[in-house]
Amino acid sequence: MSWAWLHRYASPPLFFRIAGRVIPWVSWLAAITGAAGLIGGLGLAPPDYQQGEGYRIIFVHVPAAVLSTMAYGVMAGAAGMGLIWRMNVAHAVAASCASVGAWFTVLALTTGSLWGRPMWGTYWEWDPRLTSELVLLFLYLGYMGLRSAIDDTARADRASAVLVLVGVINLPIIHYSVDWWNSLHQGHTLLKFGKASMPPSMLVPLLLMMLAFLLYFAAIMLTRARGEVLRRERNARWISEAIGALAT
Amino acid sequence: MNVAGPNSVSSGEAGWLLVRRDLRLALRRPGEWLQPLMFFFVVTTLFPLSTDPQLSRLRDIAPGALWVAALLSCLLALELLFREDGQDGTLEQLAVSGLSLSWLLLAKCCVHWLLTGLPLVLAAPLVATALGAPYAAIPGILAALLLGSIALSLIGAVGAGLTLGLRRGGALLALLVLPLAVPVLIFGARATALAIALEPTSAPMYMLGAIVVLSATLAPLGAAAAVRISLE
Amino acid sequence: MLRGLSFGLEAGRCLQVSGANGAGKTSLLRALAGLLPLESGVVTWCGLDTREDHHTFHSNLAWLSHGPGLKGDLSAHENLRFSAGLRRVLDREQIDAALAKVGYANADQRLARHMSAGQQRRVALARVLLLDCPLWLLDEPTSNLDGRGQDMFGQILSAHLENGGLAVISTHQSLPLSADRVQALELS
Amino acid sequence: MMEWLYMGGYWRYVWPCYLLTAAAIGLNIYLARRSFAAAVREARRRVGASRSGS
Repeated sequence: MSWAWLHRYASPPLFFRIAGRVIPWVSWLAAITGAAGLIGGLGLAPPDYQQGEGYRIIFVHVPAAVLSTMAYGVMAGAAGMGLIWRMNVAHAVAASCASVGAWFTVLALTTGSLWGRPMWGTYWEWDPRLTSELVLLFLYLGYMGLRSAIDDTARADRASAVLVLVGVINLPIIHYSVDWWNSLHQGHTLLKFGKASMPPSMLVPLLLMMLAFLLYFAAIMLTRARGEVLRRERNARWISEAIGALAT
Repeated sequence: MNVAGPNSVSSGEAGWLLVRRDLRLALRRPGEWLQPLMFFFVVTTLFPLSTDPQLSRLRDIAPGALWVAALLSCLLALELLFREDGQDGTLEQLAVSGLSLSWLLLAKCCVHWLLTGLPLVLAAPLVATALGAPYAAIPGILAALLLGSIALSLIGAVGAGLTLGLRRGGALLALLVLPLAVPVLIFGARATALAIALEPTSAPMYMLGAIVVLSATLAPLGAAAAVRISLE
Repeated sequence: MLRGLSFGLEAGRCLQVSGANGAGKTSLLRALAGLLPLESGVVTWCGLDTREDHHTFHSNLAWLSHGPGLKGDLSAHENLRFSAGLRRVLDREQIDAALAKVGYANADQRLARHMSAGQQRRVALARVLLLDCPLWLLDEPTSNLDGRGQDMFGQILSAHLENGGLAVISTHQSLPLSADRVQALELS
Repeated sequence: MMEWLYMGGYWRYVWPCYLLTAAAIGLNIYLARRSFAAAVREARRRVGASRSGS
């Protein structure tokens, strides 16, 4: 098949080695873009004409929300590849996304509610984005719950892959239904940022922060995935080679 | 000893046979299948007791009460869907029968819905009236629950397949299925609310219909994959 | 975990899998049936990979697992009609004949959960007969069977092999077959 | 400086957000490293066991 190349690059030793080389670079890049985004967001960007200085929360809230959604997408993509092509590396990647994704969903929820306090006068409003994010958190918890309930790693990989695929089909429907539901009951949403209305001095730091979060996610996910690959590997020779290379 | 000989069975006949078998089994043990219905009645009774029982006030919470109760009853019934067949080895036989497992599981879902979903739908007029819904709202409520319960049976089948044979399966099943049921809940409750307000219900009803069609095509595939994994 | 296994089986022969408890007999049979995924390797049927074309393979397979796979609330007759009947059009006589062959001739209305373990086993073997498939994968088919039951199993097995069938059987007991029909596989 | 920290009166909401973000970032780095280290330890044990076994 034309997918043979994928199998070759998905070989555990190669993945382990390449990921090990890539992680430091990605981490540094994340730190640099994150620092630039912080300076831009907290220092250089002017206050918002409506929300004053309070809007600065978006520089962490929006990237966290983006990360949490994207982690689910990456998890679903990897799980699908693992299920179809029986690739352990893909399963390892999928298993590495859940924990980071869930934590950043929590972060998006808490920063969202901290933002909501000055804007809405209450910590929780049934805003469509926050509600979708909450459902996403439940999806993550279900995924992790299912994994932890199955002892055998290979079986847990496949079962959770089916779950995450069902979830990713459902996610747009959930999002749409929550939006629809909210539009009936509130008619307007406050947590809204039209990109067009945002001046570059705000938009650039926001994009930098998003990039930093995504790079950070890649670094964390790859670190975890290296461990997960080791756990799934039975071939003792490359394990001892890989571990030997770590020690030196 | 040939594969597609004259005496082999078409998948349609096989599915029908499975439906008849499950119905016969259910008839021999009616208590099990009546439990979700009883649960539905009990839960919907709790709502008026926990608030102001004036019918005009109840009308506001009626859609929510009906749908949360229906959702939980469906969830309760889902545990029964594959459990026995998994324990006694019947699912294993189905998995190596050479017939399409997703088709056979769809047949099982149909029976499951007939035994647990349909009674809820039929009980709904009674419950809805008790919660203050006007007479003219009943057809809309029935249609919404009909579509919603079908969708819940189908979506739940994937979760039931995934948690088959796991310890702590029940709580996990709820955690897996309930988030996926959010759209059904939203559109179903909305259709019910519109029906009670005697307004046209077509918008949420179309959405429910679309969800039923989507889950009828995809959920059996997911359930078959899940059951095969759980049988390992 | 099983590794380094390789074997083939011709028509008319039976593979007897033996080994201590936990040696992997059941795992091997389940892997052959396609119920357990292989980490590496293939199972071929008539030269075709069974993972690629599991429909053809399973249509030719009669599988009997550790448990009898019967519904407790159905009688022997109903059990067979609803399980073997999913794959073969069966009439009453065929089911009666199969039940007679396995020595459960008094086809009463007793429900499977009231049968003894040996009787359940016999009904399960009747299902294998009714499926009329060339390949039998039987996990401990003679467990719970009394002496006469074992003889009965020997008879239906040799009839199956003489008809050109194949069988893979995990068992502790020796099979009452001529040596040229049996191929032994000892798992350690 | 104080004015910047005061965030136009929003300091009570802005700074906790950034602190929580820093905490989440740190926590995930810690958890990921711990998970990787545990996998390495476990792999070492397995390799050691298979060597002494053979």
